[in-house]
Amino acid sequence: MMVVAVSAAAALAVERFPPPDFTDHQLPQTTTPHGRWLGWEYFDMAALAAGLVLASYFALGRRSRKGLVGLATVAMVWLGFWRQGCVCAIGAIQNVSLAVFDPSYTVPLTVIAFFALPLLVTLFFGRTFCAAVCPLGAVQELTLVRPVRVPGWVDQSLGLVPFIYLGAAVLFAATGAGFIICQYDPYVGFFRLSGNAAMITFGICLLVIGLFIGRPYCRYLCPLGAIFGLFSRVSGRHVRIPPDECIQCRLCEDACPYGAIRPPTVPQTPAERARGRRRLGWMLALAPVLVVVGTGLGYTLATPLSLVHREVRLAERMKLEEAGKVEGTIDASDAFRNTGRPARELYTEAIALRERFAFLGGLLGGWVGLVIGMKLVHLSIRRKRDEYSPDPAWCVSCGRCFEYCPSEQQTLIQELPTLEKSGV
Amino acid sequence: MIGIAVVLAVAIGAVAVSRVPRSGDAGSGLPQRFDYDLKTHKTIDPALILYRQAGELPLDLSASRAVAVGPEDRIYVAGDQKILVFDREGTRRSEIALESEPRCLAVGGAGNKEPGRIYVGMRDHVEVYGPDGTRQAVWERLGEKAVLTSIAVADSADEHDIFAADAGHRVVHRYDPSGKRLAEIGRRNREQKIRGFIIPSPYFDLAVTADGLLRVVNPGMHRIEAYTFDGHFEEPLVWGKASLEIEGFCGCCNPANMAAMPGGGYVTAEKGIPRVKIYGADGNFVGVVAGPDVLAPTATITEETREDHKLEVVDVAADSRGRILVLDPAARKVRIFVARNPQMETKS
Amino acid sequence: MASSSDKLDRRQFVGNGVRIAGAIGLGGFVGFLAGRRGSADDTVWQIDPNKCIACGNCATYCVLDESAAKCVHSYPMCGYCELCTGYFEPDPNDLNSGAENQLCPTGAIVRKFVEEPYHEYSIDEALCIGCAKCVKGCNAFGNGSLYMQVRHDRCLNCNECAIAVACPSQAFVRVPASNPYLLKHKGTGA
Amino acid sequence: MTDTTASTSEATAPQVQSLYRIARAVIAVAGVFVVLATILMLWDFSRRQAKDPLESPKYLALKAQLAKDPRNEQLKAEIRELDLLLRRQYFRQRQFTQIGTWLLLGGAVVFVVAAKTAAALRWRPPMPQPQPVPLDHDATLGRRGRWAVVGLALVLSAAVLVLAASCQTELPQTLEASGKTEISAVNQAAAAIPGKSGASTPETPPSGAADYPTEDEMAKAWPRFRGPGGLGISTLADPPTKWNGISDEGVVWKTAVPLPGNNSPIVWGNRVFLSGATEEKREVYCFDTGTGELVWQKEVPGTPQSTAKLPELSEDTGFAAPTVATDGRRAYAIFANGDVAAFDFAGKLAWSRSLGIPKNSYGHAASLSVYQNLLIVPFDQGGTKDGLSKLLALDAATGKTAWEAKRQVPNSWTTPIVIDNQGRKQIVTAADPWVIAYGPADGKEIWRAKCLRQDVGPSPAFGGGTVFVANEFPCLSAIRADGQGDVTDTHVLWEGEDGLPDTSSPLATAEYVFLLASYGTLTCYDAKEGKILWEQEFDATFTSSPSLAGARLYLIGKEGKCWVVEPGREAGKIVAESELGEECVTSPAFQPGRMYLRGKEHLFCIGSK
Repeated sequence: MMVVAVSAAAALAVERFPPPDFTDHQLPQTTTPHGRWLGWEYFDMAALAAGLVLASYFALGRRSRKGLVGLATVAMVWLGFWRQGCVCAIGAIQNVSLAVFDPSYTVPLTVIAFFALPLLVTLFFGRTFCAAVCPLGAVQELTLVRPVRVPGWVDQSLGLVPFIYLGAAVLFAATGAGFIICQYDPYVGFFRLSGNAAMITFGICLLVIGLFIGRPYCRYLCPLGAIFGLFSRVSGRHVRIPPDECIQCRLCEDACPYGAIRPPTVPQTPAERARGRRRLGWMLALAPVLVVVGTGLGYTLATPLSLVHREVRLAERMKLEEAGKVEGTIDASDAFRNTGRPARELYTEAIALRERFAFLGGLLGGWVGLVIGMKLVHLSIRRKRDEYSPDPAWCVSCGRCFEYCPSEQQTLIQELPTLEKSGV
Repeated sequence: MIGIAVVLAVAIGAVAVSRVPRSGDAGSGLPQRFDYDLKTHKTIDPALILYRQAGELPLDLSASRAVAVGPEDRIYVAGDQKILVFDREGTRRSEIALESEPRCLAVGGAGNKEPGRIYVGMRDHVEVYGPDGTRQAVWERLGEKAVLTSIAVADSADEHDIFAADAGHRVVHRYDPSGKRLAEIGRRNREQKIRGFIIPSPYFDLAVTADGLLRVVNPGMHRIEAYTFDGHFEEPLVWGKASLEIEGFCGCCNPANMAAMPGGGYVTAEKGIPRVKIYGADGNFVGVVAGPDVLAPTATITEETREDHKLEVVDVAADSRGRILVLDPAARKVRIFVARNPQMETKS
Repeated sequence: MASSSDKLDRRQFVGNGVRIAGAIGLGGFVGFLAGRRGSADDTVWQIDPNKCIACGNCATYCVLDESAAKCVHSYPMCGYCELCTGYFEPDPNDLNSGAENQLCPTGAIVRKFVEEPYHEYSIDEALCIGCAKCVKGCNAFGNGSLYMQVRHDRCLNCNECAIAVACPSQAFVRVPASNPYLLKHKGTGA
Repeated sequence: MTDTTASTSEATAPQVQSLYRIARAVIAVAGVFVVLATILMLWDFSRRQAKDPLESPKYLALKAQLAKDPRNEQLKAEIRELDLLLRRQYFRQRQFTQIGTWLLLGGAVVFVVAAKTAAALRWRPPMPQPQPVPLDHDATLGRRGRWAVVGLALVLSAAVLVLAASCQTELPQTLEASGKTEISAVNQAAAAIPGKSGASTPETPPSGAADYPTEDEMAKAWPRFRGPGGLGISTLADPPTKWNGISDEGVVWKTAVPLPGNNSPIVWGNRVFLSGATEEKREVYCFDTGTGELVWQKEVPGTPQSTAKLPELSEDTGFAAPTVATDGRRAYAIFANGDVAAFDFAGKLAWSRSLGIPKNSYGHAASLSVYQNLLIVPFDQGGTKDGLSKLLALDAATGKTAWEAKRQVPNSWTTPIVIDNQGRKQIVTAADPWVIAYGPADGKEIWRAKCLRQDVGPSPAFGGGTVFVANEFPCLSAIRADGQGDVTDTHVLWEGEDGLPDTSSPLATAEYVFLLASYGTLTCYDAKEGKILWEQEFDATFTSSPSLAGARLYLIGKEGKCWVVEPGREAGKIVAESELGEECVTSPAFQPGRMYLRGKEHLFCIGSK
């Protein structure tokens, strides 16, 4: 765990040798410039709440793509470039996990707000947070130039990666091994205009991909998106493509760059239905098997997973140095030796940690197995759809499809005079 | 075209992600000019090492402060809240409990009026104990600022005064055996060409040499100064220079400790790069007793930040047989060194 | 028709139930988190000087091009030495401020004569890049009055500090934001 | 509607065309700029990595030259000039990066805007082709999707196997459990002393390789809450019976204790230890047994976490309710905020650590005890479901956790006792609902019994091979201590329901069990059968636990009234009644001829002068 033992108070006991007697010279004070005013946090929270309300209003009430784009730009500038990527709803998952498992960790209020408010809104209105409040989403939304359609099967399979990422992030955060979502945040270097070279390169690559493939991070990586997808499925008032009734004109079929629009279903023959039911039965039976297999596989990952933890890495390094399998020492092993702590203690701790990671690796593997199993089940269930509608798990409420819909155009034209009058 | 771009970006991105540093194990990557390297100065030419360790006395002290030699070469170690007494063979003889933490001590030698009388320097005062360990006197307190770091006793037939080095006031106090403070020595004085003691840290040692002079370390100037007991500065007898080289004193302020050798000459102990060296009576470098390889086996310890910034500084003493006693607080022991070449003992 | 609208109603009812349960669950979780954090101060990153080994990682691992961790000086601990091992090269040619004698590669330490024989050393923060070379020099021989601190006017307070990840001695700790420095001379009465 | 779109696009077609051309041109220019700038920046970055100006070989060469020729003034001037140049270059490079980044960002924005404009201008309205037969989109997606998911699963499994196989580890599976533990250099030195020095002085206890007190030493002292083992029994004392804290009759000395604390005194040799704390600080005190002088008073360092907020507690408990423990080497203290510290007898802080602020509704109150080289820390907290409760054993010398036993119990306020049942050592704990015995060496559970309920305050007692636990609810239980596993149904000998205590712990001998209820009733049970032998009322409320010294019971009332009772089979005979003169909620410590008692403000040493 990340229990920090600061011996600041222990310094009290140290007796200091007096500085020289100067005839007339005042000792300067060490300056302690303060950081950001803490009150800004409340501003951030208020801004978040306002952003969520506005985004939901633009997506569901006004059905205004322009409003969403404008809001996304503001979010990108405010949360991205101004606040430099921290605080972030995606990263908040880790703080929350750490807070659950380590009572000594103080989770900031802003983090709680950034974790809970978007989830709450998603539960009722779908992923409007993704549409226009998340700075990462905004960057991708605004840099999508030439959308290329990705085959549905790619979405279905790669769409599982966020769940795996989520499991790993929670695992590492809860064990105090690190915040991997933050370490591998591709856009934060872009917001700060600095960062380490590898991450900047990764960011550039994702931006380039994002020119053609809509929201690559949101769709194939974002762990929060995975949770949002689940929440959004039950959202009561999700974005609809036609404002009222679908006339099945098929104009919106290709409108979505994120592959979220599902066409109406066609009726099946009884034979097909029977086959489908049998298949579903098989998939349901397969799911527990996958969980067991996943658990087993995850269990074998104890060593690689535990190596993410600094304590284990250090113990491993010390052992290598002891065995003479590596040349020289590193700062961390030197620092450890200088503390005078017996190495055995470190090894005991590291072995205990590894055992813990074996257990947690099993859990992670089981989770991945469960996710895959559920996906297979999900892909085998047929739901009836009468009109073109967005898949709530995939739809980020970006509002692109609105203008494709002739019904929408109709309403717009009807509303035009009133709008002009009201000066919009 | 787009496909190629995407695939390329995915590939580069994957490589980039795999290269993200997950720990600082690779080091800071700063150029060589940013290294602070004392390695070359820590290795000592083996030919210069004239002593070898012949034994050691383990100490059950969590903080040991000073070592001294008394009559019959008894060894006295002060630390925690006690003084441990060993005989010349290293057998523990007795233990004197103290009421506060000692900083330094000196023992009346065989030539003294009261041989075996123990003078213990606490932070701000001196306490006197009889050879049997009974407390005989507590001398006046020297005030808030005082930090006593060393005591020496004059052993000649007609002089029995006691000198205490006060690092806080940056001066040496002279006492008579009854504890009366007679004078202060070494205060800055332009006429007498006394620059004053420059003491940046609480290491300030002195010794009485056989020639009847008081030798005081001026650590900030990296030299050993000579004073008569009356406080007259003997400028020509000053010796010592600042250098990382083996014949000089390293760092900002050294030597930290010093003792007079029986046949004339000095043994000095430095902090920073812990090394114990022998100098002749006129300050010429003779050789090395022990270096960092013995006294700081954890190679990097000295350059790195330490808890509370407590430097483990060694103290030294020499007995009548020319053995050198090195108090190694980090290892919690007194190391006993003897000359490799028996001729050395008489020569130096 | 009636049955289908019934079905719809039932669906809506179940949906509402799920949503309200979700909201209550989320609220409970937030309550738990808020209860756990209590009224504690938010935290910021700081270097525990007692653990810092002055490795230099602060200079290069910070997400900022110019690190937020810099050297600070605790004046009451300083010996005001003429030969400062935090300012001068290990074996200086001469005790003056010539570039050939200076330890700091960016020349960020200012040496000022106070009075015979004392000199005061201070850090020019605009030039300091946080390499901690002087910290090593000061610790090796001196009083340890030069040490590293995160400067909060620069620090972005990242969720997970990149230097903390790279710190070999786990010297980076979260401290209360209301008291964001771990100064060495604090409370010593020196 | 289609008409309007068509007409507008036609009308503005030339305009659109030219706009599109401009956008194309801008894309080309911005694109080239961005690509070039990116390449330039990356190149600059790699150059900076590889060849920092400060790394200049020329500079290093000049310095080396100066080292050989230290008096060469011209060389010095050259170095200074070059140094200035290099530093300028260094900072210029940084600036270059910064400006470059902004330019790059600007270029990227222009590129994206232009590209989006161009894309918008080129946008063709969708023209869905007629579908003769509606496609079964879902079936296709389902089929391909399933295969893709299976593919992903296979790739993942392969990756896992490769990762697991390629990851080498040097760490053994377990550390061989050998007696010859690596001890650090420091310990080695300390351990080597007796052999070298031969003689040991009376002040330092003889220390072998394992540095902990013998059982005899522990039995002679009063090393923890309720004395040796925590049983509340002193066998060797001829304690005083009569005193008066106001007139100082029978009081050897009394000394004011600086900070408040509801903990009891402990004694080792000529030292008495107490702790005290307020919201701001936590301290440990050492008194001289002879004079009562406060020998030292040390503050326990906190951590930012342990002092960030105040622990939840009630006034009856306070910030320093747990009693200090000692092993003759160090004194150990724990406080309501979970800070633990060890001081040696000279008052030097040996170690300190924070266990985290316990979740405890009345404030942490369970006391410490020492078993051999282990410091036993009961740390029950929160509710049963929180899973936070545990029993810790810390290495007494370093404070490192030696073992830890998780406990499925909520917060409790009892102090475990360390008992020896026919050679088998056990730590017996009491909480709601389990009474659990652990092996002291490894923390392995030995037996458990379900006997208690609600907020458990009284600590267990032990006598005649039987453990006694009681709480105000539901009962007093006698449990044979030789069980294994869950012994609720097999080893509970009897239960008693009268005179149950709220905070005072029971006192047990082989023959009797005494309960002291907070409302003033002393109840004597037969230890074997559980029959009530007699009851006696006292006009006082009791928080302090009863003690047995010699053959007499000592009862300390909360208001300061004290009774000495000689128990018998038929009744208890009041031998003496005394007045302490101040409130007292703690339990006394006994030493030959002496009794130490902490009142609200003073530490009393009672005995003949």
